[in-house]
Amino acid sequence: MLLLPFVAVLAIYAIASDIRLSENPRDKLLPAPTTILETAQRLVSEPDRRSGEILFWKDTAISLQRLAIGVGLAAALGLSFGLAIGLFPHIRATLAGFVAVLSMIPPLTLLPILFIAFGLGEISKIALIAIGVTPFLIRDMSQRVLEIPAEQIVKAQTLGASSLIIAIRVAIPQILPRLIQAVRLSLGPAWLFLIAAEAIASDAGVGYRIFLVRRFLAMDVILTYVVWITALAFIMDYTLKRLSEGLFPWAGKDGL
Amino acid sequence: MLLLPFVAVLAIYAIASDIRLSENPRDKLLPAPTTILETAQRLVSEPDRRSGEILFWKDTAISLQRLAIGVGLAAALGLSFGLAIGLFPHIRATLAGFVAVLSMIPPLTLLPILFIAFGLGEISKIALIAIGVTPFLIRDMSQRVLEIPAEQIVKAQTLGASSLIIAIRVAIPQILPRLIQAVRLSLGPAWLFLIAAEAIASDAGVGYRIFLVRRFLAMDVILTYVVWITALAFIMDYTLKRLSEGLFPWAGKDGL
Amino acid sequence: MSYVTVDDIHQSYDGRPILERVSLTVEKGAFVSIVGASGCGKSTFLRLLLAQERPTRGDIRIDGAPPAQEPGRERGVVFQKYSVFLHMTVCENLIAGESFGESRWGRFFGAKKRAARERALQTLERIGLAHMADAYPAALSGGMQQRLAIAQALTARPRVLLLDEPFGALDPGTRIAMHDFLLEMRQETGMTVFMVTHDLQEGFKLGDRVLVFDKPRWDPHEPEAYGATITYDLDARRDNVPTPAAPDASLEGTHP
Amino acid sequence: MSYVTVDDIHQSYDGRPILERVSLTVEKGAFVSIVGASGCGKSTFLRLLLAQERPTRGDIRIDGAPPAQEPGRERGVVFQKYSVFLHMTVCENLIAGESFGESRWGRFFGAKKRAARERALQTLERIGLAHMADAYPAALSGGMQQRLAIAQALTARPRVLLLDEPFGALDPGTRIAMHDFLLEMRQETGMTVFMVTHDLQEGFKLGDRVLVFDKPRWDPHEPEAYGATITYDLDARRDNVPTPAAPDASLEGTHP
Amino acid sequence: PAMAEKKTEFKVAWSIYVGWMPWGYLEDSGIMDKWADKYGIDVEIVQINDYVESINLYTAGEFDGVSATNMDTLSIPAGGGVDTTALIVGDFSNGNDAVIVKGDGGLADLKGKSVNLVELSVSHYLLARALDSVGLREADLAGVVNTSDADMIAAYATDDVEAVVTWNPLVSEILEQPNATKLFDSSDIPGEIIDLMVVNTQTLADNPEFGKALTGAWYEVMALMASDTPEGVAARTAMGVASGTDLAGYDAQLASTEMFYDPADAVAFTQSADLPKTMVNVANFLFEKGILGEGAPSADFIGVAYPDGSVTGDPDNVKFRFDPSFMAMAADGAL
Ligand SMILES: Nc1ncnc2c1ncn2[C@@H]1O[C@H](COP(=O)(O)OP(=O)(O)OP(=O)(O)O)[C@@H](O)[C@H]1O
Ligand SMILES: Nc1ncnc2c1ncn2[C@@H]1O[C@H](COP(=O)(O)OP(=O)(O)OP(=O)(O)O)[C@@H](O)[C@H]1O
Ligand SMILES: [Mg+2]
Ligand SMILES: [Mg+2]
Repeated sequence: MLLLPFVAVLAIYAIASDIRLSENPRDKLLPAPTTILETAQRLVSEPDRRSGEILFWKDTAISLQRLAIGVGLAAALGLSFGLAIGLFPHIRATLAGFVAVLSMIPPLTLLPILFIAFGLGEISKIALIAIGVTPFLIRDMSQRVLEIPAEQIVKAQTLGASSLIIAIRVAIPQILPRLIQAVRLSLGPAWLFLIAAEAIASDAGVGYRIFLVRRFLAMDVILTYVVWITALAFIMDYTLKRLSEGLFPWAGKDGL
Repeated sequence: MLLLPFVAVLAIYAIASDIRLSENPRDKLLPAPTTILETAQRLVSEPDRRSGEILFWKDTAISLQRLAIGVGLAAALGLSFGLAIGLFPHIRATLAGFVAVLSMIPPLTLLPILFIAFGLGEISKIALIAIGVTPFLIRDMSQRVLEIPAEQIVKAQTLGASSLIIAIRVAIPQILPRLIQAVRLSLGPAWLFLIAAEAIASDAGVGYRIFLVRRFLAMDVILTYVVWITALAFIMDYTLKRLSEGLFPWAGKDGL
Repeated sequence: MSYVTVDDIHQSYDGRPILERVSLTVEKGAFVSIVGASGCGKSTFLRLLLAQERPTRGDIRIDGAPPAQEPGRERGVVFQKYSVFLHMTVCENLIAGESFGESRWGRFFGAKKRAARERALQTLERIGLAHMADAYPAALSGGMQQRLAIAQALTARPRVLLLDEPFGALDPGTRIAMHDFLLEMRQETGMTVFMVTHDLQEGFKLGDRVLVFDKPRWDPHEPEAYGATITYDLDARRDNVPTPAAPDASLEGTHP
Repeated sequence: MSYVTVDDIHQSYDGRPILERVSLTVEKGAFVSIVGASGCGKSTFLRLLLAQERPTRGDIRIDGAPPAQEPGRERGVVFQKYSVFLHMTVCENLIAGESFGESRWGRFFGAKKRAARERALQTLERIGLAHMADAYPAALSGGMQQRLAIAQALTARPRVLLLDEPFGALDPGTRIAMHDFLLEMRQETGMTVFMVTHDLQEGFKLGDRVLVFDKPRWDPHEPEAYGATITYDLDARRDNVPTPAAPDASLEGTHP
Repeated sequence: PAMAEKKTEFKVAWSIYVGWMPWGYLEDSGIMDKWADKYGIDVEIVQINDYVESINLYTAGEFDGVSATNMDTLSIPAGGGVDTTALIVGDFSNGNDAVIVKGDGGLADLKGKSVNLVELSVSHYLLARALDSVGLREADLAGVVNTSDADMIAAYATDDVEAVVTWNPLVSEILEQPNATKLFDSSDIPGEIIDLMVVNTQTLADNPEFGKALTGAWYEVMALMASDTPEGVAARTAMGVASGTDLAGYDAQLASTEMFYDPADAVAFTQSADLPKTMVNVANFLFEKGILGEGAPSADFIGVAYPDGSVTGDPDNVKFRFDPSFMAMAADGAL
């Protein structure tokens, strides 16, 4: 049952690929599944002629590191600002509009400015990921904080809780599962920004590789990387879900 | 209070621009605010020499139309699949994993396939927006449906409600405010995908224009467009918020 | 002529037995009051009758039909934490009691709609909520919400009505008025009622039978080792002569 | 020596007056029972005492201090829809009653933590929840949650305790045990108690004074035109002789 | 499927580059329509913002022709098995592509520096040729950093960048920076970076009118551009504006572009003996970089056919053909 839609997609791809290949046996757009498998095998095992490294793993390691730092940073910012905006009406009045506007700026259009601010190195890539997903996380977190029933906050106040204690003992525990959920939802955009960042100025990483081989429409390589990215992202997603269920047994089950 | 962060950002920009311009008066990266204003004035009023149209308004109209259709489509898909996945355990078992995986595929890496599948016209641009934000909406919606207290569903069942009625009279009304919220959160990514689609193959639209002038680093034009996009997105965001508050008085206030 | 047959059911949560060997037969139209210590499993028993949960062992049949898989129109319920639909006004909540079961789209139109509203307003008059007809439940006091929940359940005219401490949040005057309302509706529809209450007087006043739930076996070192069952089955019509129930045998209804 | 002074407060929602000209003085350590019809404004009055809401007119002082801006440790509360922290276990909920007010981080460590847990387990034993110490509240029955909420509020030892139908979901036996627990704690801490109840017997048993809320003026054509006030202020110690309250004058406490 | 496919509607793609601006002008001015009408067909010229994407789309069959360099034609469509013919040889870069370093120095000083460029593009080829000329190899550099052309100017402005290889109009923009020094440009390897209009060989064979219309229209504009009549100036001005500069800027870029305004020159260039040498060079470069498809067994695995019938590479796998016959018709006034 679970696999049904996957099998369907695979079948559609195989058929479409077959049709194109029967017209032009060297068509590169939709390589045959077997070609992709061969390419994948080669990519994960053959070292690069120049450097002797297996580029696939190198790319993966570098990209994952960038992603982890970027998303981690975004999650920390999202949680802190989300809490501040959700809990304190004063901060909400000052920042809410600003964050809403900020979240609407398409960061990719301002790349030149980001380069000047963060250089061309690792920082700019991490910054792009963080800038890309932080506004979403802040908005989602502050919304979730606002959804905490007023009674819970009042109850904590009557027990003598300071704002700090309300934040760390009532609000944070209750929105942590939401934060994990929100991080899961933003994994897709985070990869997107990572790939965009790596496509622009880089010498390694999955996004770099994809945009490089785009130069000769090596869809077999691209598809291998895309499947790999998707698998990685899904594993992260699944791990976070299980983590959330393990850490927060009191919270309802996550749906997807 | 509300304007404070905006003023701060503007001030920082003005200072940074001034420093760069004093070093190199022909610096294009951070044009002086006055230059941007002049450019903006020219853009919104001067007709194009070739076509006689004012490109700024033409770009805006075309992009907004694409965005509206793309986001509308995504919202409709997000609502229907979200409901189906949230309400029916069978569908959840079949589709949940698939949607989770789907949401992790970075659509921008598959652009060549998308262009072949949807052509180079309007459809591909709308499709990219829809493909980009639908998985997020489906996941968010299904999660929200799952968060509807079990008692509400049981209560409806005891009143004799069929699945259809539970969906349209209990689940939909309760998640519509959430849908609007989710759509607001996905406006940012939607613009991103629109710009990406327009950047590659188009002859009008704000994304097209930005990428056209990016080659010669006409930051005054880019910044005008970015500010305009941000303003438009923010207006949409605000309108949706007010709409939600007006339509669903029983729902708590939206935070941001 | 047994209508509701409970056949040797057992229920446990996380391995802890809550209910043990509960058997019961109830005649059509009987009014069964249920009393017992806090936490002994009364609400659990109602949830099983409602088919919201399935017992670990044994089964429950209504009118000889196979055990229900999920709640449906033949069973109405008022939960202990009374809940109504927060997104519908008071009047709409009441109309939902009719329209969910009778209309294809869960909503009346035209003349039918007007008639239903008329009836709803009459009921609201009766339960003292007419002046709040167009308010949302969030603006109701606890007791008002409870009255609304009762009226909503009654409006659907279920064949079996399950009430979990329905009058707990009402002052004595209002409570008596609601008693009358309930008895009248029961007279009219001949429904079978199960009511959990902590007010023995109320249990005997309204009920034909009063069931007492308690743990028949008790291990002082391990208070949770055994579950509760029906320890007394009192005929409320025969001047309260306690007749110990035979927990292992299915009880014949004592109602004439 | 008045401790709580309520000075001519009015409260209305959406322009509808709920409370009118309520004045009251209560001595330190008094136990005030509040009764009244469903929806007359008892919970509203408690919310005002709690400083969760501010009255439309008039003010409430405790110990001569200026009117509180928000709930704090000196006022404890058990809400009508009893609520505890769903993300903490039963034991943690109880410990929070101490640690929120006493520890900088809202959490005890080391020996203090062990001592607090010891005390909490004793209390849980007392209220019959010891076997559920490490369960989450979602696994508690309604009455169990209510007991936990009461114990949590008492653990914080507030100077003024506000109880909204605290024993409503308890069977008679458990109820009496909880009465004893409450009276003992009151003895120990000398706190001032306001308790809303629908059980007159209970009100007179526990209270030094019984306040009756009702509408002094009544327009049959417009039942909502006027708000409620204190119509009787009974001394529960002098064998229930009703003394009509003078709504306009501040009442001297009748406690000796 | 060697079935002749007659059709009347054709689509060609182009992207912004100094030598390809006439394609946009062709569409806007109606000259293309005029020629298409003459041959009873319909030709749509579509601008694609992203150069690589335009070639990819052509390779995938979305277009019947595309503006591309000789190198990219060899690697993408020809490498992808799409038999492609160079219908029009428009120009070769004669200074349009350049290696630029921050500060002073010579080519030899590139050693140990990192270079930002669009990897696997003509810039990369130019860098390889430049390093060759001083006996260096890419391995001697600190590395090459793939940098999108759209971001090249902004990237150059950051401190991380030491040297860049790029093309016009970016070159002139960057050279305006006070510290930029040009070390090497395409005028040092004239005729090796060739800008073409390539079309699908099968489509061309089945529909010669398509080739005739395109070629005829192209050389009408060439004549217009070459003239200093008001019409010619107006055309160049329009092209300049469309590429984001003005007449002066565009003329400056044209100066470093060897445009074949006269079809006869283009025919002569195509027939010259240097072309096969260049293509072998390019093929070797591509193979070295692994661009000729991951499965390519050797540098000469794709065949390139020349006007005289000679072939470099594998004669059984000819996928790239230089065919000057349509340009010759233009030169003869036979269109
Ligand atoms: N948030 C609100 N908005 C509007 N009206 C409200 C709101 N809260 C309470 N009310 C109204 O105020 C009145 C008093 O409510 P309150 O909850 O104080 O009643 P109560 O005396 O506690 O009743 P009960 O015994 O049923 O709990 C009710 O008529 C209710 O409709
Ligand atoms: N979801 C659950 N998971 C684990 N245990 C549960 C769950 N629901 C109920 N229980 C346990 O089952 C027992 C019976 O609960 P139930 O709600 O039926 O009691 P009750 O008789 O209705 O009590 P009350 O009068 O307090 O409402 C309790 O001990 C409770 O802890
Ligand atoms: Mg219960
Ligand atoms: Mg109340």
